[in-house]
Amino acid sequence: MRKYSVFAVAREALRGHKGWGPHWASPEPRPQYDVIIIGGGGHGLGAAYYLAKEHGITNVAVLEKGWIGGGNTGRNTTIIRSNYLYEESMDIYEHSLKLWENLSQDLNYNVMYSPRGVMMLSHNIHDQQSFKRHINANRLYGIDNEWLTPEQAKAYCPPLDIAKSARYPINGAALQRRGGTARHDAVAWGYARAASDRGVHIIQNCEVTGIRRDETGRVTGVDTNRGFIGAKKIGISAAGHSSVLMQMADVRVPLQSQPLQALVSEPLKPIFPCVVMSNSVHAYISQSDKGEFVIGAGTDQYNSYSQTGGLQIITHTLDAICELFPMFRRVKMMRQWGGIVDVTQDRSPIQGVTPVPGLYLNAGWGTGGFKATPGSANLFAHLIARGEPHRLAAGLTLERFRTGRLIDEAAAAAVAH
Amino acid sequence: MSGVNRISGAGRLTPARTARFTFDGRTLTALEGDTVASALIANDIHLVGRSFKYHRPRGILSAGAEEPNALLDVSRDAARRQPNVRATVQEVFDGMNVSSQNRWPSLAFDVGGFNDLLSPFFAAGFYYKTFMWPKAAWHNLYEPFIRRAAGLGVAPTEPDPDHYASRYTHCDVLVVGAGVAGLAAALAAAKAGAKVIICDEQPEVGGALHYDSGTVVDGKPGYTWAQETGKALAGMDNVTVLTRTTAFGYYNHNFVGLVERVTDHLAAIDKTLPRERLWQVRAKKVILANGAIERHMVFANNDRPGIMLASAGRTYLNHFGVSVGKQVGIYAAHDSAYEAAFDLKKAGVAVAVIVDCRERPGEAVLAEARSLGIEVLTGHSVVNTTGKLRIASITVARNGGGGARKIAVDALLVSAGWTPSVHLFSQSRGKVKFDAATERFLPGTYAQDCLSIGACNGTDDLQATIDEALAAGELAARAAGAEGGGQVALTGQNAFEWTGGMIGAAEGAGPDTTVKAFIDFQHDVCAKDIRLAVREGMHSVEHIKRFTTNGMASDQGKLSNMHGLAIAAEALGKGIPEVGLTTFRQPYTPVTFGAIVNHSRGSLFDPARKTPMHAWEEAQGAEFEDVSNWKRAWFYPKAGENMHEAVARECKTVREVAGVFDASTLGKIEVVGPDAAKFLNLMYTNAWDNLKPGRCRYGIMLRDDGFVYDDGVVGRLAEDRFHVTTTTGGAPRVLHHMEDYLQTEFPHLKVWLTSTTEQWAVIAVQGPKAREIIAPLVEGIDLSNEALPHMSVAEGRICGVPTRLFRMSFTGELGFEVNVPADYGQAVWEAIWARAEPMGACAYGTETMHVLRAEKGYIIVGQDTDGTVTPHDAGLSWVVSKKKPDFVGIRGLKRPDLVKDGRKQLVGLRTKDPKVVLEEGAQIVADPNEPKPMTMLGHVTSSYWSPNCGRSIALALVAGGQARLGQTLYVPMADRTIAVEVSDMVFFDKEGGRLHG
Amino acid sequence: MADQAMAIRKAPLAGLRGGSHAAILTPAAPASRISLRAAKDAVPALSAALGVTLPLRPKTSASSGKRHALWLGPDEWLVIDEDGADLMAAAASSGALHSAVDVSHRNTAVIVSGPGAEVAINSGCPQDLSLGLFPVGACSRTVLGKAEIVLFRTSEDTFRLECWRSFSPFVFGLLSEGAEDAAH
Amino acid sequence: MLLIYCPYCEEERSELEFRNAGDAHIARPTNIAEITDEEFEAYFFLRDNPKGVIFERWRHIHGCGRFFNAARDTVSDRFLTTYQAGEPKPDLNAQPKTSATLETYDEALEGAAQ
Repeated sequence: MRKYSVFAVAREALRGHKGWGPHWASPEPRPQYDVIIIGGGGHGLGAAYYLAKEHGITNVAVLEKGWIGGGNTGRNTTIIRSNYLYEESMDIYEHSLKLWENLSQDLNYNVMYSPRGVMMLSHNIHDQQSFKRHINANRLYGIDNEWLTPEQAKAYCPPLDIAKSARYPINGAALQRRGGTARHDAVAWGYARAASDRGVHIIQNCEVTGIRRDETGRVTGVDTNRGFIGAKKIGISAAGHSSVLMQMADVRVPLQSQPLQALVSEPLKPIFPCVVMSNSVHAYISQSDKGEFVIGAGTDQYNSYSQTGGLQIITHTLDAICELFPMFRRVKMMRQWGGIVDVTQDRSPIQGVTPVPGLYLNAGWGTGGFKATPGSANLFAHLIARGEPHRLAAGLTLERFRTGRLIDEAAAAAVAH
Repeated sequence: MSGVNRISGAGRLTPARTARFTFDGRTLTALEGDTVASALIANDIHLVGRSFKYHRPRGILSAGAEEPNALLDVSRDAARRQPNVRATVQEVFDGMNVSSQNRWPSLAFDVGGFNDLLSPFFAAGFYYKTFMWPKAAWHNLYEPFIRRAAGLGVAPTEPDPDHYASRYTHCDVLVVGAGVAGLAAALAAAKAGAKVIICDEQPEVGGALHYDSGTVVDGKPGYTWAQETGKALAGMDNVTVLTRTTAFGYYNHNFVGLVERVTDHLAAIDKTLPRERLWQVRAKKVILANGAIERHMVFANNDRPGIMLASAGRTYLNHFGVSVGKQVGIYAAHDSAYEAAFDLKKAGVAVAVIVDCRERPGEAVLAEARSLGIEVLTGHSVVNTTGKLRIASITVARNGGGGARKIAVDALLVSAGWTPSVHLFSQSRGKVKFDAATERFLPGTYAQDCLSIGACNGTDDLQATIDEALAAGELAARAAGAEGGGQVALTGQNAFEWTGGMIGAAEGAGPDTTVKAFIDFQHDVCAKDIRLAVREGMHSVEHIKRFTTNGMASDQGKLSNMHGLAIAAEALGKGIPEVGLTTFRQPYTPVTFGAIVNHSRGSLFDPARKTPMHAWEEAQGAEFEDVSNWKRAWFYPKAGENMHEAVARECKTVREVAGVFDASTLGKIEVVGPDAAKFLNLMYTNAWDNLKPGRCRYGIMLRDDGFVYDDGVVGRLAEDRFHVTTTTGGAPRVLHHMEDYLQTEFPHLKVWLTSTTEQWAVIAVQGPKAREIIAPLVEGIDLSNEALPHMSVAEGRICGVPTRLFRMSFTGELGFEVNVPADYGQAVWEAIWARAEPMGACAYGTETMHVLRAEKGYIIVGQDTDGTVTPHDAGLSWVVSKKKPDFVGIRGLKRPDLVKDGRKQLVGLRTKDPKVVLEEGAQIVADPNEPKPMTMLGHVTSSYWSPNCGRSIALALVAGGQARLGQTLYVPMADRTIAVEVSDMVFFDKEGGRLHG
Repeated sequence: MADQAMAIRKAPLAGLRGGSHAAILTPAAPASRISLRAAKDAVPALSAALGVTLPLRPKTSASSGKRHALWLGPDEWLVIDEDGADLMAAAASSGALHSAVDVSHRNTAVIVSGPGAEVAINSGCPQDLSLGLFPVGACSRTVLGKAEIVLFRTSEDTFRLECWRSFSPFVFGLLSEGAEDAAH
Repeated sequence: MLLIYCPYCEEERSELEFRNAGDAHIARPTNIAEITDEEFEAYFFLRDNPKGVIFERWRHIHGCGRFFNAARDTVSDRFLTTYQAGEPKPDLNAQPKTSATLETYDEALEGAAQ
């Protein structure tokens, strides 16, 4: 792999950038792999990378039915934070945040992790109680998260309207300074490049149509539109399509796939320095390096694989944004889009073994998948390599829906992921 | 004079009607009806902006919504400033101020232009490969630099003073686009009797007829026919004609969003008018007549000001009477551009040359050019241009090399052919198909009830377009159920038949990697960038788009998509359909947030629910808190009191005398029917059939998973009638939850549910003197302990109006909750207050209510529980029936994790130092010296200073809490560690004697 | 004992006037209302007791003088008596199995009248209010912006719009903006 | 924004009047207190989440208030049918072609031309 650096770019600039090779190889699939990962998003590509890097398993294929990074990896609002409430959540999101902090250097690919701070607005006493619960839990767990007064919040994010007369006045905010954003495409491409360099096969336009098992029930491989591909172990990391794939192995899972929309404004000169989220009014917003306001909307209320949603969802988000930032009413929406998120009933992910030997599931990240990418990928690789979960992901099992040991961030916190 | 380039006698504007505006501080004269673009060109200004990345000088490229370059800042006053306005769409009004963007210090001398020199370094995707060292530098150094350079306009900094309107509307047929096709279809649909809406983004109907001077429809010049038809349609009762109205989004089930620009073109604005109006149209049938967008030619340095689309040149001339230059060149791969030369020549403008990269243009246009004496170079290409801030010359060479010749021009009109506008069709999730013969994507499989006609459907011939439109209009009307008899026949003819078209890079635009042949002007994407992306392994069109950012600018690739695709296909050695088209997303052109949210702002953003006594509370100086949508009185500070003092006073007063509290927001549901008790048996954990009429009981409601969902007091008014109360925030979802079980699981039960939250104003009177306060006002109810004991309810009258009077208490004191019909709430409250105040009682708010109930260890669902708490965890096992065979949650409660030891249980906490008040949300540990990450046992759910106990009190969820009574635990805060003792939850009047007065 | 004057009634929109020449907004006078629930077999007895035939077809109403019965659902009617008569007693006299709940004070109403009434309401209501689909006498529960309403067309250009009392300032405010826009 | 036919109001109405209520035809076990943990998990948590036809419940919460069932294609979001609560799962192959199962206009035009 050619190392990327400012010197390499400068050298190439002098010769018309003719020397760059492909980010990743596009090989024909082998008949048999040690591990197949279904789903070429950040989680799947990352898991392949860590399998190769940390577990020495390089006979790995990532099968992607479309183009890599084209699912939720490329459709989210790129928010990164780890200030969750429960230990299970803090474990995995903080593990992830620590990986984010070094990811560009690790991958030799600039993923543009930008710790610009994630600020969650508190609008009432209930929010305040909940945020303080988070802040205290985070502090005792070694995760940064701090309470700001309205004036401190305004100082951190000048466009904020902190007038007491607002319909939802701001009585404070929780700020995680290490939180921020990253460049979504770069995550997929960076992992793909680094994994490919270590021998992982990245196979695009390869749709899995069946999961084959032997007489003991153990997986043997997958049927695809490019034929049968054998594997000793299969990891499913397909976000919105997890249920569909698990059905191929005759396993029903506690997941629902719903449309999640987002939008960007026209590009504007920098005015918005951080990420702001408000659960009470249902909005989150940041400004991209290109100057676009990146705004996340909510999920539609029904299951859908259509990657589209209703205008009323966008409206609901924008009226909240305009209420918080009245000067943005003249800003224009440039592009809106939708993804498919798979959500569990406790709004926490599933990562673990399944009833099918050799089949591993990484799913249910809902609206929190992007921020978890490196951590989830890293621990998923561990799970696949060792056949049992890493300590930091031990609570995320499928089993919890039977035992009732849920990790109910939404119920406990009323904070959007 | 309205500009040096205005040609007397040309165009359709009235020379006498002028308007003045400023551009970068310079005052200019325009004509009414000008766009900013036409007015600038009339004043010989082509340079209007700088590009995004290289800061190259840019001019006006188009005359329509597809404009990628001419994005300007337009303002009426300081607060009414709009960045990124397309000069080609914005109409001039007298007094407007226009400024260029993304340049410093000036448009002509922009320091950012230095980037152009560094452009070899700034290749597509370069930022992924660098800026990684040292680690922190990305965020601290590189990113701020990149951010400052990026972005276009400057965001507004003042709240928007304008307002916006919204209309939901329905129609049989929605026609998008009012060119020939749209007008003909609308006419046919309207004559057939359908309810029709036709919209067009331009100020008047006509579409391409604005410039297409040779077109004849119904025996008249096309433009004239269009205006007459538009008027005729507007005059029909069943037709709505919306101009300046863009159909921006096609959503599910034929729901189409339109935005109408109402005042942005007016010099003086009527303040009652909305700035923009959002139309949310549900159409039975949609007819898409979006037309086609002309493509530019991709060649070296094709971005200089003065280079523009041929049809734009015709629009400026034929509609606005403005010549784009004095010595105009044409560079084309399509016949349509020839007509621009003809129009210019006929208007007396010098046409330097027509360069046609094809060997064989259409014979008719070639013959006409020759007969007009225009030089035509077929089989030639423009291989370079010169001119710093405006094009000065083109270099023309024979295809295949040789014979380069420099020709002086001050404008160059280009056309690579036409791209059908399939944006809305694609938004409707219809699938496009590639027509190899004409190299264009056309509507293929339809996903919704719509039909594309005319140019956006690939129909070129005018008569064919008209026939298709008329058939579609009538068919749509009939399918929507219209039964009118009118039929329409129309004829139409173009001046010339058009052939040709190309996509991708023209001769001389590569593969040389130093040539800047622009595809996407706004994002500075060149042909070489696409090739680089392919070399770097980006083989999907989506990857190429994202790697190069081609088509991701504010014009959303209207000009660039096809070119980018063709170049990528060539580089990949694949056919265009195999590479595929990127998805078109809403909106078609950018839409203001204001239009989308329209009325939803300020008091109309979200209903602020107020109780019948709100005005009184406000007059008393109460502070309010938000609880779900309600505004609740929080505390009532007296002069000079802070919150702590006010609450302390209220707390003492209630226990010593009495207090009056507005409890109206509590949810109320009337459960009526012979099976009412049976139903409540299923919905609550405890038993209801043994509750006697006139008595009340506290109930806990679970979800089927066993966790606490809501709670409240339920009164039985009669055998078949219960008055159920819920938490304030829980009211709507509890009713929904109960309806769900009633309708779908227990439909055999004869019982009905009605929300009565707002029927009743609820006045809680609590404290030793409560009975004395209300007694004289009450008729027909014996208030004695014997007749109306704790937890009972009676109906009678108070202050002459009906009441449901509850004897109950959330304070631990003797208490009543007076329910009266809401319109009487304030009057009854005032009557009670008139008795209470002289006795020394107070009005108290939610904060005091919280303290008083915590003193008694009463929980608040949602504060002391959080959706992960069972009734057993909350110390409410006594509310869970052990005898009932079924209730919602019965099985969930038995799951392994819900019955195991060590669950978090609700307990009391007493700080060792009684003066220290814990923070709500503080975490609890056993070992304060454990290093991080510490083992947290639980958290403080409620914590107050208790004036009545003279110490702090707290409730907490603690792992294995019941087994820890008496233990010392620790609350580590940032600045200190607080020792606490685990206790029971009742801090005041443990025996409960005060309840009985 | 009860020596006080009877409490004075204060309606939530008392004293408000609004709208435009296209759509005039007037708070309706206090009225008595019940939410009536019953199975189909109880309808004849209830109709007789109330003196108005409970409609059985969706989106329809029946009126008898100033008493109106609005179909809201297959077993649900909103009965309004503009004279304030005791509807609870009337329903009780039917002898048929039903649920009647007094909601006179829960609801309040705005009368929207004028040629722009439809447009004013459509500023926040997604239903098709054209006369063909929503004729005189039609009624429906629906939404207006973020509030739930019951809409009842009493003449070609007049609607009675019922909502819960705490939503009425929001409803009145949104209708005011809709009425202003309807004037253009 | 979806357009939903309410089988009680007998009319198509905007999605704004409705609330989705999850999967249809999942009956609460009548002996729920006795079922196993696995059976409870299946009842309360496990779902098919199909890519294709889903049978789901809606409530016309801001209309007639009734819960009803719908068959919808989760890929196109098109409703195949809606029906009253308590009715059995319909045989979708036997459904008459409704306006919801639209033909393309291309086909319609061809039909008109012939």
